Amino acid sequence: MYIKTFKGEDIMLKKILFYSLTSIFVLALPTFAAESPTPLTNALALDTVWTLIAAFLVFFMHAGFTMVEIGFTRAKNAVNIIMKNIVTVAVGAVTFFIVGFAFMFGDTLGGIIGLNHFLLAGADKMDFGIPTMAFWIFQAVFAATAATIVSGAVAERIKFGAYFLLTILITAFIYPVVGHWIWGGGWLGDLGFIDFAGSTVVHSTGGWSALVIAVLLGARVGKYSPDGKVMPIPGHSMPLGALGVLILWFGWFGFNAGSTVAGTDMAIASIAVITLLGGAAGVLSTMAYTWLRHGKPDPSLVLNGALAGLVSITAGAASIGSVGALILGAAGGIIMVAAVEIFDKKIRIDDPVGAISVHGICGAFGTIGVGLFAVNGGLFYGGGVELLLIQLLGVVVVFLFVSISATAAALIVKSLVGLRVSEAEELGGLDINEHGSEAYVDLEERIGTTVLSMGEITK
Amino acid sequence: MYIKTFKGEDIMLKKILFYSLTSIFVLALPTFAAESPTPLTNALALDTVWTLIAAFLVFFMHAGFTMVEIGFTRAKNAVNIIMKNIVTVAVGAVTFFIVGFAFMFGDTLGGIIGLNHFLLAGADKMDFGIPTMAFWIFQAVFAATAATIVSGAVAERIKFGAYFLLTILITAFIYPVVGHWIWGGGWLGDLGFIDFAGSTVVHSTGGWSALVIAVLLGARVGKYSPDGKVMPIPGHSMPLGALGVLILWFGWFGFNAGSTVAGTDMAIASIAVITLLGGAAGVLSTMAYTWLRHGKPDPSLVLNGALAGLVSITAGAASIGSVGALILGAAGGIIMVAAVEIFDKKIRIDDPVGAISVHGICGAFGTIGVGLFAVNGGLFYGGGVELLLIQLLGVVVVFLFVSISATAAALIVKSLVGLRVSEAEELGGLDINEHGSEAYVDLEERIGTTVLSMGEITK
Amino acid sequence: MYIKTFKGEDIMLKKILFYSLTSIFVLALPTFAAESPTPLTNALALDTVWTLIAAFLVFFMHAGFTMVEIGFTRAKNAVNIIMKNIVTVAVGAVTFFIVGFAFMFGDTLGGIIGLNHFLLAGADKMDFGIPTMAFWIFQAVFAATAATIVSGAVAERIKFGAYFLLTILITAFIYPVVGHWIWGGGWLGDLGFIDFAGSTVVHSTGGWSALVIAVLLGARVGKYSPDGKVMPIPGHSMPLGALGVLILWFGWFGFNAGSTVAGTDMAIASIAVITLLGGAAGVLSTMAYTWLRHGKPDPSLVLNGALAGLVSITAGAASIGSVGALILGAAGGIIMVAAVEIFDKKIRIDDPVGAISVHGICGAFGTIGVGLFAVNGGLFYGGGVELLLIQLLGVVVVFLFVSISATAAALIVKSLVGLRVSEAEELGGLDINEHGSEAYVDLEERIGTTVLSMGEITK
Amino acid sequence: MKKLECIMRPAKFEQVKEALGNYGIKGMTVTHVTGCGLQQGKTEVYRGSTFTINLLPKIKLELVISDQQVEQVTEIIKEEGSTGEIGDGKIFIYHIEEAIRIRTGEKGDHAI
Amino acid sequence: MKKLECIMRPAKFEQVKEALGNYGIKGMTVTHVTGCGLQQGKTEVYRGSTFTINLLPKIKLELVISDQQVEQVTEIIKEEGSTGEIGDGKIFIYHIEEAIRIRTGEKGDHAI
Amino acid sequence: MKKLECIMRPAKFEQVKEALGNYGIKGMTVTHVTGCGLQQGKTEVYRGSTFTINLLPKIKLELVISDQQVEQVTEIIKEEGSTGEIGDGKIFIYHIEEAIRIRTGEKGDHAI
Ligand SMILES: Nc1ncnc2c1ncn2[C@@H]1O[C@H](COP(=O)(O)OP(=O)(O)O)[C@@H](O)[C@H]1O
Ligand SMILES: Nc1ncnc2c1ncn2[C@@H]1O[C@H](COP(=O)(O)OP(=O)(O)O)[C@@H](O)[C@H]1O
Ligand SMILES: Nc1ncnc2c1ncn2[C@@H]1O[C@H](COP(=O)(O)OP(=O)(O)O)[C@@H](O)[C@H]1O
Repeated sequence: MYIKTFKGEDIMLKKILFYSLTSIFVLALPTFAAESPTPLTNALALDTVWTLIAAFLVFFMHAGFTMVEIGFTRAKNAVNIIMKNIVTVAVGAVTFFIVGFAFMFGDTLGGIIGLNHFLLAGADKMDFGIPTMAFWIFQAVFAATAATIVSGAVAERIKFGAYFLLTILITAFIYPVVGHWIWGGGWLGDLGFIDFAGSTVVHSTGGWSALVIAVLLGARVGKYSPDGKVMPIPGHSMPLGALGVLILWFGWFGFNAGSTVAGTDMAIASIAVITLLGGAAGVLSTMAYTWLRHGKPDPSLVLNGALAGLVSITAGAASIGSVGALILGAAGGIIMVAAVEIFDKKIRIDDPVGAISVHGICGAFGTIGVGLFAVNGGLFYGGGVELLLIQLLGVVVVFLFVSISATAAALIVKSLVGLRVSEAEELGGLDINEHGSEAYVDLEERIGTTVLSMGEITK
Repeated sequence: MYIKTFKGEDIMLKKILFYSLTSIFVLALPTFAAESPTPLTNALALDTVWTLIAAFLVFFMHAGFTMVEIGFTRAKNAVNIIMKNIVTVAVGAVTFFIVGFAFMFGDTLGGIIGLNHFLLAGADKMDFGIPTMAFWIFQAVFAATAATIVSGAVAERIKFGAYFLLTILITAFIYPVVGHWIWGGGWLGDLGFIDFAGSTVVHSTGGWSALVIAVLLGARVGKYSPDGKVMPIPGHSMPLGALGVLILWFGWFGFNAGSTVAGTDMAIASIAVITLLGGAAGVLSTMAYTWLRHGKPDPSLVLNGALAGLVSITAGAASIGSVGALILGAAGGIIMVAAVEIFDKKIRIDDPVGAISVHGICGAFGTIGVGLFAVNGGLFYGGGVELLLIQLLGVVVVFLFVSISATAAALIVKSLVGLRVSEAEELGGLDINEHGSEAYVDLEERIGTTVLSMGEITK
Repeated sequence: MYIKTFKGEDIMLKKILFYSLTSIFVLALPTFAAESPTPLTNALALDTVWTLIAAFLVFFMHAGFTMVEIGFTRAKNAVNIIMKNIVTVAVGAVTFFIVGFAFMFGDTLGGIIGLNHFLLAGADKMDFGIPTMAFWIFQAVFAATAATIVSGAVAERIKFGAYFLLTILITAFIYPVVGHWIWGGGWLGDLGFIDFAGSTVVHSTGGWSALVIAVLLGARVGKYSPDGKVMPIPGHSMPLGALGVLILWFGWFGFNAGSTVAGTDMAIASIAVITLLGGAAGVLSTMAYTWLRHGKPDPSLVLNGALAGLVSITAGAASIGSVGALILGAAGGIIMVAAVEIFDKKIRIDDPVGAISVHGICGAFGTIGVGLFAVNGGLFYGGGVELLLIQLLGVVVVFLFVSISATAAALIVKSLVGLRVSEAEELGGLDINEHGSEAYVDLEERIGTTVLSMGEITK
Repeated sequence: MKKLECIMRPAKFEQVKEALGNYGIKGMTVTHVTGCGLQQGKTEVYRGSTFTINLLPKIKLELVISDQQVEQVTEIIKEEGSTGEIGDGKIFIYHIEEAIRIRTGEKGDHAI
Repeated sequence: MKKLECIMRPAKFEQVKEALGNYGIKGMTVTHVTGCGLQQGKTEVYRGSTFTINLLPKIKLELVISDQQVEQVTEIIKEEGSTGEIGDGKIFIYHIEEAIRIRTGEKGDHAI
Repeated sequence: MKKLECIMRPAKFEQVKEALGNYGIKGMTVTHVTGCGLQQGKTEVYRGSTFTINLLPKIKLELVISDQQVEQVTEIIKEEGSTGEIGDGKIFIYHIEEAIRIRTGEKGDHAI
């Protein structure tokens, strides 16, 4: 997240901002429009429009996450996936409104956490170069994204109530604290740590939370056979999974290029290009690597490969060049495949959609990659190791903080409501047991006439 | 729909507009670009860009409606749903081009209806602050949206031909008249009635049309058992339904924030925030309410809850604050659940997707809510009852006008082609009987080799 | 593709461009933002934002193509369709980065081909009115679109490896050469040939490539019975097909209106309107025509009708009027239906999704249509036959070039890896044979508990 | 013991099931099948080609009952399952040697 | 009357059906089943793990015919349904006690 | 030869299959069916209405075996397929007149 300020124009801009923002929040009716436009108001408007459109695209990524997770899990849990994802958006928005924004962007307490502007009180006076509301919505959909990453890794066995509480804790506290350190005026950002659009803030935070919660949950029934073999549990709809990946990539253009929060910042063009090339490289490297290893290109991993490439260039989207994007994206794809295998077969953490590998591992990799490939300061561009070390430090510290705080959160939730459904519920499917619902009631009977055996209304 | 004018700059702006628009429509080749940009032309361009992008998002809502309706109905009618929705877009665009726009935005005849600019004749000289074409496309996709709401409520039993004719009548006449009253210079708007982005104009108009046509059609075969029990008829794909809801929410950002038809109007930021919070509140209230009532959060209603929340804040998106959005959205969710139950079990109107409750009831509620929560003029903000009474008046009058005119339209169509398919056709499915087609031919045979039993070509 | 230049401001603009672009590509950190905005920088920024958003929309069309192709083919090949489409995006982006852009927009060699700026070397100094990177990404997603058209026509029988190589050749050479002739400073553009957003450059190029490769491949097993009857092979999911069409239409607004590469060019409004009306006319004419012919509106053709209408107005989107769009769109729909029938039953070329008819035939038709309906220079607007003849010439020449070069490409690929899978592989499905994967593993077992019979891990 | 295998119209299944339940039959197994016979297939159109699908969806209802129930059960099925139009389906009756309840190992009429 | 239950390759079904139709058999019931036997399963790969699916898709074709048709019908199925490779499937023959047409109540050979 | 038709819990299928494999049975045919019996249906809620689905998913496993295998095979199925709770399912045993291998025309015990 890069925040622009019109240097040398501060006074005038602030006046305009104050005027227009006051009118919005106090009168809640647009009066600004009646003024004649000036270059400054136009630039402000364009920055606002850009940020909002980017926020809409990031919002749409939730449809992508939902489809990916549905596609890569079994049909008996599809409704549960839907519920988790739509509730994540809702919880993310509301929680970030109430406390998250305050912890993340409030005035810093020693670089650790923000502590004012709860409920956005007084937030309209803050200066983000665009109306606070535009800045806020972009941040709010980011917060929900970090939380939704967890959903995939814990799929098919977590209690809905537990997931609900965890989502509150992640969007209210864990994500905002990491965000404060890096984007909100905290200590890591001050050190010079670069995470442009959130490889660490969003993806690693989500990924490491997913990691520890998946560990605490344990593997799905049937994932590891009694004699220790790995039993693949294929997802039930590759078409929905693929749709999800393409929606995510589409939304990622908003995620990355929107992180300028300024449409007048011409870096948006190269950021968009890097987003295209990074994802493309991830696709191609995964395809090539699995083709070589298994004799056939593995579709489920190629789809993940696009995401791995994207996560890997997200931190550096404004600092690296096209070739750097190709290299990081391609490496990210291969690292993801290796990570999936290691988690699956060695460490034996069951992650149905590969969220830990894609978001956690590639998020860390992409962040470190900035230290290597940043045109300005990266090791490979003659920038020495300083940036690299800062990046490494950030990755490690965020890993420690997130894994500890998410473990704490999960243990609290466990003690309150329990984390995991019973084995019988898991076998029968979360849809029927957690929601009294099924994803595809009529499919088999599709040419039948009345729905078969709906039985008695009992209530 | 709020239309901005650059006061005090009218002459210059109009000159520019005239110049640029003339060049577009007469020469149809851009010459404007050759001029040097000024703050005014830039503001104009940004407003145009914003409105167009918003129109694209609203267009995309049709994909959302299609998926929601497919998901919540049976597989044997999925193709029919597709046909109805895609034809609605097409009919809406063409009809609104030929007559709808004229009735809605033509010069008013006593505040009741517009009567010139048919086929957009002379429309390029109209001043909407942006090129008429940009304004028109935004309005055209709105018109189609109002019509498509009907599609869900009448699903699984209406004749395709009847639906086709009804869509023409709604987009050509019913919607434009309501639109004229409120947005087109008509009497309700003049009274001070506030419906920023269409809780009444779009959603209630669609919802009340849906209501009367659903009543005339009667319930689907099997919906009410001979001994009077309600037989739920579950939809066949919750994943597609969920995708639809998320697409709709995504498009709603364009629907609401685009209704400024001005990207230079900084209210767009808070409108977007309200759109996020309203939907989120609808999700959470529906989840909580159904959880309490049934012991499990009901997914089919939670998905509707997002839409109910969104409809409920659409009228007031530019007048209410964040907290108002949370309250209205949450209340909308609960009202929708109650309405679904009342229509289903008490009044016994069969509405497969809940369109009447979501769009009709919550549309009315959201409109009335402006009278309560408008920061400027709302009862709860010390504005007295005046606005509230105007809002109530508008809701009632629109209900009366739409229900009467839609009834008339439906009776005309009934006398021409009949409204409902035969019972045998309904049992066999509209897909096969109305379109000679099936939605999922190959699904069961999916690992088979040739399609089984395609039989003889008879023609 | 219409490229704007600020005439009379060239020097200043170039200075700004040079400054800002240098800063982006050399420093890769935005410094431009620190300057105060001027009308010129604002216009530049708005043009960039517009082009990028349009590029994102065109990118999203790949989700549309994927869904259309999945929907209209059999379930046993769905994973293969996914792989082809996602790899097309990736290959398109990377190839166009390495050589495609150079061939298309490099300095022309006699109007035939561009020959510098490989790997975008020195491309930042080129003047497209917006940062080269913004221009490039818009072009890159176009290139991938042309290639992806082929995917549908060759579906269910082409070897994945062969498709992969063909995609490289099309995006690296065939498409860029045609693009150079028309948009890149080549001879056809110089002659006055008008193809605003690519009816010929993108759609016909894709369509004619599809044509010759489909011929070389031959029909799918079972498409023509031994006694010569046409056996329809219905697709397995109309809902996904419909979703794809609506996504494509949504993306098409970016495709067409974005082709101004300038948001300050007020023609974008009428281009968007024409895109809405053209698609709508295609839907309605196809519906009416199939209704009359078969007694029922044919859903699979109506969905194609939207695309046919869109392709038919793409060349003339900036030259024709609303009525021209309605006529061209409607005619395109009917021509498409006729073409599908002729290819299917007369010429007997098997094209599972109708890509040749929709993109090839309607692309040619739309291009010729400009010669008839261009407000400026079209035959029906009193412009004489000159433009019409130029358009005809372009259509013929592009047909010859593409069909010859795509044939050559296909023969090369055939000699390297073979084009078509074995009959046994085709019968068993490409998913299992080319990718060791299935699209819907769990669907039948969806309420079962563990996935049935996953058997032993063999590796 | 006998097994009755009824191939029937999906639209009639619910009614038959209810009647059997009222009669006292509780256990049954149901499969979605397709069948052809005298009943005409469905005519469909796809991308301009008209064709007939002649395998139509049917429900196969399997009931294992004791010998003395056979007559009444077939009566019920005929009564409730027929529309009088071609395509109503068939009842096939088999002899069954043994029925075993997996849970308890009970055999014969006690198992069903 | 006999019931023939043929487990066969989906790819051969169409051909068998046509041959049976030519022979004069019109009625049949078809079910999608999966089966295993001597035929090797399919090897798949998912997220890097290779595994074998050993239940393969088959078509179950059920024909109720009169005793004298049995020989010829089995011949036709063997003829048209075999590829010569493992996995062609089986024909199982049962005795059937009665067949009833639901629509008319006709019994025995008249019902089929 | 006998045919065993087992209606069983989907959740137990894998275990039964493995045990049968170990015993030496290789061939079997599997169908997804739904059934009702003593076992309670599932309660669902849809748009505010609560209702019961009383056809539950089951697996139908068909095995054609020689007469002497019947006892042991039923034992295995009872052993591995039961949870002790209502809904474990049934085994129905039929006499089968003939089995033919389509590929080779082999008959009887050689065909299975
Ligand atoms: N000889 C047969 N063997 C097996 N199934 C049959 C046979 N004849 C008919 N069927 C099944 O019965 C269904 C209905 O038969 P049909 O001849 O169409 O009508 P009806 O039962 O009214 O005479 C068929 O769709 C098929 O599934
Ligand atoms: N003993 C059996 N009982 C029931 N079905 C069987 C039996 N043996 C084989 N089948 C069915 O027949 C199919 C083909 O058998 P298989 O042994 O693979 O090939 P083939 O019939 O050529 O010997 C199997 O997939 C299974 O559905
Ligand atoms: N008489 C019957 N005829 C056919 N199938 C039956 C019969 N009784 C039970 N079944 C099948 O067996 C399954 C289990 O039966 P159920 O009575 O629920 O439990 P249990 O076998 O433990 O007594 C049912 O779902 C149904 O598929």
